[in-house]
Amino acid sequence: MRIIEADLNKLKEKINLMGILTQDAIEQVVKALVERNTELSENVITADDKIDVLENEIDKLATDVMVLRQPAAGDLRFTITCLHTAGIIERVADHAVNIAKHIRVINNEPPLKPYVDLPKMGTITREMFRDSLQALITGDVNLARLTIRRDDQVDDLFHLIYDELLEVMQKDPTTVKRGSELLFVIKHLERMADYATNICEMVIYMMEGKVIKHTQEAF
Amino acid sequence: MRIIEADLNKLKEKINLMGILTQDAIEQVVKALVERNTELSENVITADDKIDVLENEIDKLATDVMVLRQPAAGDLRFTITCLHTAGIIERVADHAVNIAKHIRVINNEPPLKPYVDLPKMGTITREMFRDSLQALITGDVNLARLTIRRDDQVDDLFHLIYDELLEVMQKDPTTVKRGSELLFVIKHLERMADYATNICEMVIYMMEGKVIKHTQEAF
Amino acid sequence: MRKLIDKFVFTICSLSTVLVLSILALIIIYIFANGVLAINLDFFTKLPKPVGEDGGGMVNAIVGSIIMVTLAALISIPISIGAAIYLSEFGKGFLATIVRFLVDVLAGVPSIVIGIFVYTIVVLPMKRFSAIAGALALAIIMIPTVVRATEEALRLVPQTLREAALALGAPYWRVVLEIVVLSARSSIISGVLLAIARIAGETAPLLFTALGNRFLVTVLDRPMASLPVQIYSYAVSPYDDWHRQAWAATFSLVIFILLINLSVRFFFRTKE
Amino acid sequence: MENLQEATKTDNLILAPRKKRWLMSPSADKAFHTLTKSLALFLFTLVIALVASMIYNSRLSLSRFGLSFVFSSTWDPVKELFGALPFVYGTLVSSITALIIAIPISLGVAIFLTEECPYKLRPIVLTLVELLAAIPSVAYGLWGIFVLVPFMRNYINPVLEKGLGFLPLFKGPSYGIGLLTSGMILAVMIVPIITAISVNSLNSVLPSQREAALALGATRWEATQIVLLNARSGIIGGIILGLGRALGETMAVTMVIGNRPEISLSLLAPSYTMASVIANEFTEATYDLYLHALIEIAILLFIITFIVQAFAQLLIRQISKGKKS
Amino acid sequence: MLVKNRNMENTSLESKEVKEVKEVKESKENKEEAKNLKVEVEAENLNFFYGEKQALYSINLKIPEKSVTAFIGPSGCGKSTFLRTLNRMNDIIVSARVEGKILLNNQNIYAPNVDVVDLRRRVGMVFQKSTPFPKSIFDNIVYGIKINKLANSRTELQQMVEQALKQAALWDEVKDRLNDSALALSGGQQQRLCIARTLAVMPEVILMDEPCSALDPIATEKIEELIVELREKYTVIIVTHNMQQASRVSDYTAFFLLGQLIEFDETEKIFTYPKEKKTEDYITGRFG
Amino acid sequence: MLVKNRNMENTSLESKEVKEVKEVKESKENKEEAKNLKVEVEAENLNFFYGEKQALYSINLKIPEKSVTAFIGPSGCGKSTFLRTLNRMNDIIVSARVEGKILLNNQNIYAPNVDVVDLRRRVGMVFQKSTPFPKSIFDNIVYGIKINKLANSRTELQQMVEQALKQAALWDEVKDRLNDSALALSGGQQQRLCIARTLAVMPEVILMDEPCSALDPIATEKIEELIVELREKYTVIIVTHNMQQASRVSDYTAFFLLGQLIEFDETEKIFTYPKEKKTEDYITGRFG
Ligand SMILES: Nc1ncnc2c1ncn2[C@@H]1O[C@H](COP(=O)(O)OP(=O)(O)OP(=O)(O)O)[C@@H](O)[C@H]1O
Ligand SMILES: Nc1ncnc2c1ncn2[C@@H]1O[C@H](COP(=O)(O)OP(=O)(O)OP(=O)(O)O)[C@@H](O)[C@H]1O
Ligand SMILES: [Mg+2]
Ligand SMILES: [Mg+2]
Ligand SMILES: O=P([O-])([O-])[O-]
Repeated sequence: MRIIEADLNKLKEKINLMGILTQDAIEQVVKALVERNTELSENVITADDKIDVLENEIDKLATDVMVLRQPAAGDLRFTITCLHTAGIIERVADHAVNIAKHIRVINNEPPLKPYVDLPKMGTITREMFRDSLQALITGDVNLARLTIRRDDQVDDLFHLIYDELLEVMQKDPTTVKRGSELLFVIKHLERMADYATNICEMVIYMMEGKVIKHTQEAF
Repeated sequence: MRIIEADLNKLKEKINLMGILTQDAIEQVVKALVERNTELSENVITADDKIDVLENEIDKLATDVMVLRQPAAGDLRFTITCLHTAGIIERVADHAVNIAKHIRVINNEPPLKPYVDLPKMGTITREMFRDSLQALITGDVNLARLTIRRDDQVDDLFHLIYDELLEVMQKDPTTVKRGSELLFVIKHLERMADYATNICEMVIYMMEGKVIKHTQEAF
Repeated sequence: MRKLIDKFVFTICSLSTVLVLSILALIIIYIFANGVLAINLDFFTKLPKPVGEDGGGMVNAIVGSIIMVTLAALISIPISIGAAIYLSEFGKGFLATIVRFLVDVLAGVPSIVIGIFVYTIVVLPMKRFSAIAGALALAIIMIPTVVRATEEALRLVPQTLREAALALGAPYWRVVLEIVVLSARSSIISGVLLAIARIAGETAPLLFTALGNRFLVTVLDRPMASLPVQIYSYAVSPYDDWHRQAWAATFSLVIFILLINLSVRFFFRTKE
Repeated sequence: MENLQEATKTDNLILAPRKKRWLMSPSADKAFHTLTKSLALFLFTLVIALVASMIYNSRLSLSRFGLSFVFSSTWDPVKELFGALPFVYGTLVSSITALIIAIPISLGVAIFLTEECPYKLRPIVLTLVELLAAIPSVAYGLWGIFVLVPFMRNYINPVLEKGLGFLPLFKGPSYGIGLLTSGMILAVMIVPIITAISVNSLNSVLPSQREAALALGATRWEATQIVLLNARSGIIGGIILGLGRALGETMAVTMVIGNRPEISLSLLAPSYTMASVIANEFTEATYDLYLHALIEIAILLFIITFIVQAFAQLLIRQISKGKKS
Repeated sequence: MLVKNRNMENTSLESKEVKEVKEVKESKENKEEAKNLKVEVEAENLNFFYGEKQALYSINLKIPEKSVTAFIGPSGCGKSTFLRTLNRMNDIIVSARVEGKILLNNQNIYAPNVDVVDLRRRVGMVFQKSTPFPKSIFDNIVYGIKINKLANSRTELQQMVEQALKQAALWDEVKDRLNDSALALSGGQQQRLCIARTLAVMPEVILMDEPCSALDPIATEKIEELIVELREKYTVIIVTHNMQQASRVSDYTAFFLLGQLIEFDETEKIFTYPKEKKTEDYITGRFG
Repeated sequence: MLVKNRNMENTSLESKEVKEVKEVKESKENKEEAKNLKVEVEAENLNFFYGEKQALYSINLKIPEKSVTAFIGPSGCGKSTFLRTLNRMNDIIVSARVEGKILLNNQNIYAPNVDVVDLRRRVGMVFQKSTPFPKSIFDNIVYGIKINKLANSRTELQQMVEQALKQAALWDEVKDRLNDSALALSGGQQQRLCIARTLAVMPEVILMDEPCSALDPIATEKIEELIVELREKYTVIIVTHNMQQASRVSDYTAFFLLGQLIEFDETEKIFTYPKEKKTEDYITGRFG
């Protein structure tokens, strides 16, 4: 077996693990929000440490692979992708933690109104993230392209909920606090979806050597 | 001259340029906000393309250096730092663009009240960013450490303004729209300061080989 | 056990060396001891006395050897080096293989056979023994040594050196003469010197080519004396004084040959 | 200079080169090739002429005796009867005796020189051993006559006779001169040849071969065996070259072998070799048949050395071929 | 395609598999911790002289067992010299003189009563130019076994040969022609044969002096992979001029300069954050 | 310290300097665009035979002037053979036969009336093992100048020698001992001397066949830096076994396999995203 192979496999395992943990975090915060289960969201905050550790590990491993194994071509792009993706996943997890922190406040106040679009947005975001990671691990460019397209749905939902929330807050100033917190929550979800998109862009770079970030590529 | 030297210099030039452009963007949005100058903030949005292009260039260059020059030790850490920092700066610029977009709405509405803390927050954030880049370019670890400490000021200001805004919005529901936008603005500023902190962490990695991200290192 | 065998074998080897070196010492000491006792100025300046009379020298043989060896070198060196260049630079075809083989054969031919050959092609037609015949025989003996030394030396010059010179825009013949031969010069020179040392001591081929002469001659179509032949005939003679002279001649010949050998070794070998 | 660079860049230069001296042209290269080739051809002719001329000049003997020349043991110029067998026998036996003595000694010296000898002493010892080869054969002959022959007669041969006299090989009486003595002189003469070539081949074995064996836990002698195995082709070549030299050696042998055209099993008996009969009798050959018979012996000598030489070549080539593939 | 080839589709993203993956991770970490291995080779204040000339200056170094250590440094810095002190191969150099200690499993190999012949069996060595003996492939491997009398029967001998060739990843390529001359093998195969021959006498430490520098990249790669595998069972020490090679195969790296050991550390530390300025200058090519 | 050493403190972060920096950047880009250089060496459907054995199969390739091109590929794939067709060095191999064309500045060098001697002057060559002539340093450089009668006077000759040595970054090291034997130089210096000698006869193209494979890493580094500088004035083509070297010094890379040109592209493309599976396999070490 090529010497580098073991390292790449390790990298992949770690990215995968990090992805799974983060995906769990997203799922849990969304659930915590909908079911007003603060305990769940506190879990997410504690669990984040593991993800941070993993990011550092992946950073170090990828750097070591770079300098000790001199990867080229596909190996190189995979390593670079891991280096970038680890940072992205960590940020996604951070956003989940932030949501969890907002949930502390939100769940302390009376419920605003039954959430309809918010769970939907959460689900789509979680799915996008899951798919982006799936695309990364399996090198599935099609899935990556499909996932990138779904970002628009999240953006639309964001604006929908945003307007709705503003309306509620304007109508009833007592909801301003909860509303503002929720505003941040949806902002965080929106960012998560963006990051899923970034991961997909990295997948396309990894598989096709094309950089599509910042280029209005028509898929 | 070592072959890699030319590439590293080029990388540094590009990082520097990107930093300068982004710093300008921060300065301009803060100014646009304070002076209610929408034109200025629109500039920032258009200027962002250049930064995006630079990010791609640096990514490519750093990747090429990795695979074509096999850097080790200091050269390696510098290259890795560039790779990470380019992404960070781009995000900072993105946040500036986001602020600019919020300014569109804010400046369309009547002013909320004279900003006092907001310009202060903007200035500190801008300075932090400037210093982080300065630390990067000159390899100044002390400056990096000092800058990381200033993040607390920004966080404090964030909470101060946040509470203030909530109060205003609760008092006067007509300000909810402007208020929410401003909430996002300060969130963006707060994130920028975080990113400046990240850059400083990279500087410390670059100069001392220590990873302090996610480690509660006492400086 | 393994260690005992080890000790034993290496003791035997050291003893062999001691044996060979003592034989050398024995021979040299004998030649020197007898030679130093026998040698005097007359030996270098006088002609031999008639049979039975004591005294006299070997100036005829000394001059004869010098003449014939020089002549032989002059004949054989250009031919040998030219042929060696052909063998090393162009020598890929059938002709080269044959010539290389024949040179090896020639090197192995006993020198006395060469003498006979020259006898049949020079002495018989001329109907007399002559210095030129002797020189020719010595030249033929020299050729294979010089050809092989030169070819080997030229071959050792890396092919890339030739190509490097060609790549500077030099024609091939200049490359060979200026670069290749230059690079190999010390080995070529030492090959030539060793060959000269060898023919200086050759006796057998001169026995029936140059024969010998009691008088000092410098014309080339007459029989000519030479040191080795003179040594031989004096050695097998029954006269003590001739034995003494033979020792003196051997002493001077051996000194000359050893000097060439040693100088080649110290001036050319150490450089490499 | 820049002009030049410009000038050479103009494209038609390849097709129409600057006016050049003939010496830079391809025809100069051709001429050079032709010249060296003709010199090589000359060598070719020389060997052909050597064979042809000798055959022509032994025609009388060749036609008179035919093959029986080789197998007849009578050599009687007075009766005009010529048979070469005693000389062939003497030549072969003296040479083989020399080999038997020289091979172990040479290998011993070679191993000592490459394995044991202090590094600084090596070139000195090797030079000394090689000097033995430089000493002219007539000097050996002289030394043989005055030193070795009396020594053999007085010390060695009586001992051999006493101890091993029951073997036909060492049957007396002995006069000091004879096969054994000439074999010993020849051995001294070929030891440096075999040693030098063996040392050369041993030295050209990479030191890492020896070190590899040592690193597997071999003793020094076991490692040396590996080195010898590597150098075997060169060593065999050296031995055969030594044999060639011994076969053709004239003067030293002539002076100590006794010059008696008889075949005797005993090494202590006087004998005669092909080279020495030519050396001794050539100038005394009073009539053409005698002369031609001597030249025929020269042809025989030539053929024998040729066969040895060719055998050596084949052997060396075969071994080195096996190494390559 | 890169990713698909890696047989990783099974590690899907379903959460229920988290634990499984975590276990994998933990086992890896355990392994890494287990790297706190015992010291196999240790140099204590080692000085080395060629006659008057000092080639090594008070080297102190501890090499753990079952690891690959690379010696790097500019030409003439003493890498080979130090390597050869480890199996006393320098003993055969007349003018060489050693001061200080080399401990192999805590035994000073320069102690007076040490059996050098057996020491060299325990510390195998592979050279820059491959050194197959001019014998058959089979006999090459057998040589060391025979002189050390390691096999009791013909069958055992054959088993040992097979095992050595398998360990050196050469068995499949030569099993049908064990009686062919070893010289008929390609350069890379010859080198692996030499490794197999070394393995056959059951050494504890294997020294390699630029084992790939005479090979083409593909053969080099094979040897490098082999070295990485050998780590499982042997302590491997390798001299290399190729820093990339050091980085690829080694766990520890020692940097020598002018006969001094400048730095010894885990390879990744040396290559990402060397402590010494000189090391940094060397590996970033700022030298001379 | 890394950064401080780089003399970059002056590029501070003040906005007023933005324009200046931008200009730097633009000039760089212009330079990069200027890389659309004219083709200097071109192979058209080139086949090469050693006797019966075909060593190259219809090679088509265009190498731009003033660039460094690296030939990589496994041993025996025909890199050296192809390199040597470019100055007809293969002519001296008796059994060699060429089909197709090599165009140097659009002139077919295999046309019947080509002056091979002059062609070889225009296409210089540097070899794996350095090839100094056994003459003084000065005479080594002078040889080619004299043979080609490139200097008209003694002073001009001396100037040319100095210039060549300076170009080869050797002047400072040897200026005080021009009359010493070239064989007394170190391996790396000898190699630079050979490069200087080649430069002295004013070639257009310089071929190098593994010019560093016999050198230690520091000498290698120097030669590599030199090669990168030579690109300013010459078209350099280099055969290398060392992929890292190819990646460091070359603008273009050609990958050969079994006598075929598999891929030719900009070096960074070859190393980050090769088009051909075979190339990827080779450079990631998946071969064989
Ligand atoms: N047998 C010897 N006798 C004397 N000096 C020696 C001997 N072998 C090596 N040296 C010297 O000892 C020093 C160290 O040599 P060594 O071979 O250990 O260096 P190295 O680091 O292995 O170099 P390289 O990378 O060129 O193999 C050098 O200066 C060398 O000249
Ligand atoms: N003079 C020659 N005669 C016959 N065949 C040759 C000759 N030179 C090379 N070859 C064969 O031609 C093929 C290509 O050889 P070439 O030397 O060009 O390979 P290469 O790519 O340079 O290899 P390396 O990396 O080992 O130098 C090989 O199969 C080789 O065996
Ligand atoms: Mg070494
Ligand atoms: Mg080649
Ligand atoms: O992670 P972000 O703050 O850049 O969205």
